[in-house]
Amino acid sequence: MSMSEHLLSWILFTPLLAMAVVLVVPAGQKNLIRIVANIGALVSFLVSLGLVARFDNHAPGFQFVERATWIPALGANYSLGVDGISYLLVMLTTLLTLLSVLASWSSIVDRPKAYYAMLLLLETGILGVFLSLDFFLFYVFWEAVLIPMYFLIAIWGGERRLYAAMKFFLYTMAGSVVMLIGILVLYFAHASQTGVRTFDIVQLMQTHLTPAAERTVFWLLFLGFAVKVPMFPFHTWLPDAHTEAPTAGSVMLAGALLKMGSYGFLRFSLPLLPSASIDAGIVQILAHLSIIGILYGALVSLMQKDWKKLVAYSSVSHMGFVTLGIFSLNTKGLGGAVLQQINHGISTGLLFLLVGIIYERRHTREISQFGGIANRMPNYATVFAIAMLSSAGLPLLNGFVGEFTILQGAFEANPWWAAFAVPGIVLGAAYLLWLYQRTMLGEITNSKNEQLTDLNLREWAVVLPLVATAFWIGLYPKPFVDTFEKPVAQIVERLHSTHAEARR
Amino acid sequence: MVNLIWLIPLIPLGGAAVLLLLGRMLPKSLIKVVAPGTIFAAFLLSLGAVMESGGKPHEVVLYEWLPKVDWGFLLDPLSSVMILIITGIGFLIHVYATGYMDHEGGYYRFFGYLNLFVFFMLILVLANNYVLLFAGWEGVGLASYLLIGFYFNKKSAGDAAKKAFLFNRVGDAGFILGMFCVAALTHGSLAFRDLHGLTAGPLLTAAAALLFLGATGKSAQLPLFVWLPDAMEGPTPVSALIHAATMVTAGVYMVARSSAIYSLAPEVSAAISCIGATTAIMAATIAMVQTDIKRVLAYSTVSQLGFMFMAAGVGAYWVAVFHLMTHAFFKALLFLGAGSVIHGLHGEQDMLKMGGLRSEMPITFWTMAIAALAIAGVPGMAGFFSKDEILFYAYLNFKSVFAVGLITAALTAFYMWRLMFLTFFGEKRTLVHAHESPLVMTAPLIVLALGCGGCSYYAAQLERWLEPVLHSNHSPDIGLKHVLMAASVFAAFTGILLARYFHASTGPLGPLTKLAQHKWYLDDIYDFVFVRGLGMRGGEYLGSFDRRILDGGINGAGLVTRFVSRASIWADTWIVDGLVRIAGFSAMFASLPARIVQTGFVQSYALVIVAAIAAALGLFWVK
Amino acid sequence: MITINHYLAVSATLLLIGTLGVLTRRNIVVILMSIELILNAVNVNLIAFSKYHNQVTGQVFAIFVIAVAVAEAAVGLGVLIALFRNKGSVQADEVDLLKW
Amino acid sequence: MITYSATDHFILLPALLLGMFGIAVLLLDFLFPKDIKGRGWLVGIAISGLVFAGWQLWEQHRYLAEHGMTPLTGFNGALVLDNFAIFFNGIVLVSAALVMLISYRYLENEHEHHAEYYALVLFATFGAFFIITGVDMVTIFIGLETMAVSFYVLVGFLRGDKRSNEAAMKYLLLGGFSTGLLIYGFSIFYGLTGSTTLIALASVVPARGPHDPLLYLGIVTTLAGLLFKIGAAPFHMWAPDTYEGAPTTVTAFLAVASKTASFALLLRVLAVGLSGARPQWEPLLTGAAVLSLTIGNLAAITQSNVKRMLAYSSIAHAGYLLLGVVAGNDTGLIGVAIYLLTYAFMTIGAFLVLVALRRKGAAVETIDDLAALSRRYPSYALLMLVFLLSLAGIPPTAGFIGKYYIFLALVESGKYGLAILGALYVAVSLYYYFRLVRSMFFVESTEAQVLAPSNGVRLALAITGMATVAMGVLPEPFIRMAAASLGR
Repeated sequence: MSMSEHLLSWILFTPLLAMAVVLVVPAGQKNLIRIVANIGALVSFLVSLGLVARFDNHAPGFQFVERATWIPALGANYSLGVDGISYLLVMLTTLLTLLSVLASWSSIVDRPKAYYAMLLLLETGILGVFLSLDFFLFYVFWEAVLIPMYFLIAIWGGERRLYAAMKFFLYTMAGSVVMLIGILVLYFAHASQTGVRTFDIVQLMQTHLTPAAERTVFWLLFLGFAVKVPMFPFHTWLPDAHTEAPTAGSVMLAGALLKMGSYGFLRFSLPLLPSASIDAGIVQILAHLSIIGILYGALVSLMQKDWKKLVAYSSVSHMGFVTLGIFSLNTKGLGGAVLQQINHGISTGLLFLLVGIIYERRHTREISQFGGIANRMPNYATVFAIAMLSSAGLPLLNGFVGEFTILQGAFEANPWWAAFAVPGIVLGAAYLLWLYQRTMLGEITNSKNEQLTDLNLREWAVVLPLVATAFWIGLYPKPFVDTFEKPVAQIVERLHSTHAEARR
Repeated sequence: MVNLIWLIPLIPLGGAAVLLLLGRMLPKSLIKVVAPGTIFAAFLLSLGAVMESGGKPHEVVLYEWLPKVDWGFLLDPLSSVMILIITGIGFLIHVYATGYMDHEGGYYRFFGYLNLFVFFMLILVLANNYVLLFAGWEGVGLASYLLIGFYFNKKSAGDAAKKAFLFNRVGDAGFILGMFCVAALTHGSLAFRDLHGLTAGPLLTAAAALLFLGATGKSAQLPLFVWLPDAMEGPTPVSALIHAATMVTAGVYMVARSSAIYSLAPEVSAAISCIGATTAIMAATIAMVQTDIKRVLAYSTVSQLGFMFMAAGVGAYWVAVFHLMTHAFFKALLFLGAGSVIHGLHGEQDMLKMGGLRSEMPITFWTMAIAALAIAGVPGMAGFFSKDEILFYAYLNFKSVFAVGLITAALTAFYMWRLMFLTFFGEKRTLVHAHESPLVMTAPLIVLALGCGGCSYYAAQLERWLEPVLHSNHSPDIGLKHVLMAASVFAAFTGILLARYFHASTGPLGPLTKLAQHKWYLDDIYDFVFVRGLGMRGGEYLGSFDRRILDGGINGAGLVTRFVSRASIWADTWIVDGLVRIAGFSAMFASLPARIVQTGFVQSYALVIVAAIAAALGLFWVK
Repeated sequence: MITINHYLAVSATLLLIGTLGVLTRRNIVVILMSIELILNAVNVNLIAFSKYHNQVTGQVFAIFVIAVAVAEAAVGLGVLIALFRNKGSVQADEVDLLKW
Repeated sequence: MITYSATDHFILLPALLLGMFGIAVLLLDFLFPKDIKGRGWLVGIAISGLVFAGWQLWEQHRYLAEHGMTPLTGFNGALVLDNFAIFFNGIVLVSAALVMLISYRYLENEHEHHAEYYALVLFATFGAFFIITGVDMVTIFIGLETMAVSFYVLVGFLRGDKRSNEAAMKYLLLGGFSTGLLIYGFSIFYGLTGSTTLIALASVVPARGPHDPLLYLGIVTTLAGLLFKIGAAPFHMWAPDTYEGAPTTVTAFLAVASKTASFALLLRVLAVGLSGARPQWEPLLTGAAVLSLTIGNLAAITQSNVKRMLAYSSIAHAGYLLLGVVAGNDTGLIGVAIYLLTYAFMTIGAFLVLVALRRKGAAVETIDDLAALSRRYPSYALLMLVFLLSLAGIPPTAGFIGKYYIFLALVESGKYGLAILGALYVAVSLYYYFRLVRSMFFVESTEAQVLAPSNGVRLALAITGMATVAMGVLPEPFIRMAAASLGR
């Protein structure tokens, strides 16, 4: 199996191989385990760089497609491929895993072997979700992700980790089993129309459902995706899971896992169910839920006393922008949503990493315990400021590009949506600045903070790539936009032609 | 050189990068050279570019940033004026600051931020489209946040910084929506060159109103002006540069830049001049009763910005820019002078503790006097011409605005000279031995004073210079102009005279004093509604709940937001989460019957079997 | 004339009595006997139908049922003895160690 | 004219082998003095009986495959040999073999090591053979009772244990009662048709029409008996008590073999005999399915005894299986077949872990007994995790494939509501399965060492563990087998 022919398989399974190697190392050799895990994550990132080298922005459809029969009885195949939408998410996932693994070096003391194994397993699961072109395969990976995440939270998490892990698990599980029913309805409809049983999403796109059936499938899929995103009111698992998870868990959760939901909308709901997706009633409901999510997440963030929980709730707000963009159903909205997925991964990932750094030093996340950190950790404070501004959507940083494009798309779809979503930006600045003020500025009030040391070399290595990417996207997003321009245009075109058909 | 205009902002950015990243390692003497040096380089480049362009618009596009939005720079007469003001006055203030900040810690950080500010400000004025302008707009807000909060371990500074940023953000929300409206009008383009040939309509009106909302935030107009006086927590050079000469005028610049839109939205324009006039008089009355020297100047700034909007609102955009320019000179000078006084008195800012400093700080006194004359509108000084032009156009278009403007002119003269009298004349009311500031600080004062006197004579040239960009409606009625001029001169001298006699009075406004002293209760209203208000008042009843609200309430998250936020959390725990819990409970609950039947008695099991069969048979009969 | 329906009625009555016995009697031996009663109801049915259809299959079936009933009763008594040894009681309502 | 033809012999041979080996075990035990330490060789004989039977089953399969899958009938239409029979017999045989592997050490620990145990397992398997192969009500009844009586004894095998006695007593009384009801239904069918074969029944049903009270009475009583056997609500109540009280190895066998055989019978009766009466039994079955899902899943949440919890979960599984029948299409039936196949491995696997963890003096019964398993025995904990995930139906484990088919079948027949209900109960089931996970992985404990597992336990664990993963990752051959069993 040569690397160039099966690039995606290599990307997908390199973490699994790394996991196997980690498992071979004797449990006592903690440092060796760490080194192996870091090398493994680095290698998997390097392998994924092969995609960067060879990805063609202008090629139509999916690239690097691999197909192998898997379960012919079901019509399920092992079929992988990327387009501009998934390409970016794949890169984000490998990068974030690399950084998460590196960030865990000193914070994970208990059972590091199992920990890194879970983290690498998680990476394979998430990559599988983004790479699958087969609905069945997709579902298998989708579910498989839950297990390592559950353990990451439940073993290495905070005080209420068991509760949080269970809540996360049950909540997302409930959503995804209902989604499975939706997949099956679609699958069966295709089978009864063509006589071919297949989960291939390209083929499923040819299925013509009745509008009512499309709506049914849409809502069923919606539940799975909405819980994952999470959209209001399915978000309550998120603050608990994020707060209790270990740093790397939060980073992966916010950075990559949540994207599975929005990716689901982009990859499946919109292209497969165009007439339900443009249904005025559905769009209204989803847009309103998104806007509520934006404002609600921001408002609740204002009130948090826990540093991490604040960041967690801000995710609800930010992901609200993503779904708002998606259901604006125009090029700007969708494009902005794709970009904002990446942006959120970067800025929130960075914020969680930074919280983790301070948590490792102080073992508390209560905001009131801090204050005046900038006096002791000026570099940390600077990086935190950048992360915060990126999250708050300040121009020249990545967040702005995404949010602005999304809002513009929303405005085109319905000016009122934009009008109601914009206050989210104001509130975003409010809670983040307040957080910054309470933690970084002022005099040091807690004597325990006197001894804090600034970022060390490893921590710099963890944060710098994200900071650089944040600036890159903020200043020159074109390379990113170019990758997904075509697939987004295809989706929009499909929606438009459906619209035109419906008119006729 | 015209093609190098993109370098103009980049030079200060380079300075900022060097200072912020390497500053800790650099010797102070080098910082003193680097920081003003970059600005001066930018100034020279600007000067060269402006001279080469000769007033012809020139665009440089670097690359596409967002779809249909470029990193593009536009050098036209309007931005020429702005970049010269920014780099020129910016340079002077930098020089001044090297002296003023000599004893402060974090020297490199301060100048890094200051350079960063200049970078963003130049982006703002050089942008060829709204989005890039907005980027600069937000950037200056950020730099302002950093600079106000420069003394970051001073809590009031942190609060003020945050307040400024948040009030700006409220305006920004309007700005963003305004941009979308514009994009909808121009088929997606947000470049200024595509603004021509628009037609009036509700969308355009909305665009105008929303953009103006942005301007009220940045330029401290009603109802969002309360942040500016608090921003005086920052070091004085910051106040001079950001909160007087440049950033706060960004709103005026933006309105002028959008004159193509505003000229088609008369209702909005009228509203702008009304808001400008109201802000002007309101801020002037507040300025009359302040005792903090910097706060007087802060409210004066708000008031003067009101004048600029008055002009913009009546369609005299070039006048607004003219006043912007003169104001930049005299207000920067005033702030720097005040800074010099504070510096001389080792940080004292209360005017009631000053007095008689004329002899001890002669340069400061004389330069400030020139500026005070200028702002009061004494003939021959910069402010005189620009203010007269404003009043003239207001008279032509909007009589009541004119009336308010005239009164405000008198009030302006009063509070400014009240400041002068309290500070420099009379008895010395402090024990501190004041000293004149060093040359690096006084030299900029002198240059600015010359500017105050000098630049005013080029009004006509400025009008012609700006003609291609800004619509100006000439009025040939020279006679009327002279009458009005006389009226305003009269108002100015009245104000100065009154100040001479009533400067020590605490209630120069009579019944209005209390109102003015409480800043027209605006802060209290915000406080009441958003910050703590109801919570505090209801505190007696609400007991411990109250403490939790106060806990963070003062820090700016308002009661309303706090309330909604609390409600959200409540909903989160009890309604949304509750559903999950109910599911959990109901599972427990539902398992109860199953458990009750599972008694362990074999016969009860048999009974269930029999009952089930009976039910199944019953089903048959029912059917 | 005794028709098939009469037999069925008898059988149904036996079934009912057996069922009531299972439900109400406290002694496990009696419950076992009640189960036998139910099986006998089945036997009545089978033989009546056998006669009705005029063939022997039903009767053969009945013989099997009888045989099986014996086996079941034997095992039942065996289990009962073991239970009695450990618990000292053959009352159905005293056997409730396993519940919920 | 009664003859015993070669065909009859061919069909009967596996059962014959089982019976003969069973008797052989009893005789050998009787012939050799009791004081010989250990009876490992008896287990060997019993297992070899299963192996021989399995080999014959394989021969039967090959024969069928060579002859175009045409079913063979024997004994005047009392038995039928088709892929269906072979498939389900295979499941029962495998589960019996796995149980044998683990029983040896278990019984030794309980000091109840008797040869009868192995004989009874073989007899129960023998009975199951007739349930699965039989298409004549007499044959079915005999098979059913052979299996049931063997199980009554097995459940009460720990003679000195009150709970084992009680479990056996309850199972016997209720089992006898429900058998009575079942056979009462059979007698009515006989009355309706004048024949004891299911095929004859099928030909009569349409003529009786949907409103025939006698037919309905027969259906209801028969269903009551069958639902009792498969442990579906509301006839499930014996299951928790019996599962808890019975020796763990027997519980595993009962949960798999009895359920599989009974389900095969249910399918035969409904699909062959009563296919024309679908309108009458479908609502009943739907009700039973929903009730089973609800009671099974909800009651399991509050259990603290693992065996009891698994009993409730098996009730829930019965609900899913019934949904496959309710769907009423090929997919549903294939689903039932593949579900039962996967169910056998994962259920035995789960009980196996409990058996393996048995400590001296005290069995592993409550959830707390599993505390900190992941630290003490990570491999057991991992295996248990796999089994639990599979029981819950999370891909990529075997359990998912079964559930997948059930849901697909429901979707195919347009029963979206049932599909969603079933799907949501998957999430509920996770809650109680993960109580075990929680205990194993996150609760700290300083429990004593467990006894070293025997090789038999290791082998059985390896088989069930690998099967559970393999069926999830590469389900294709197993799906083919299940589909072939139904002639699809």
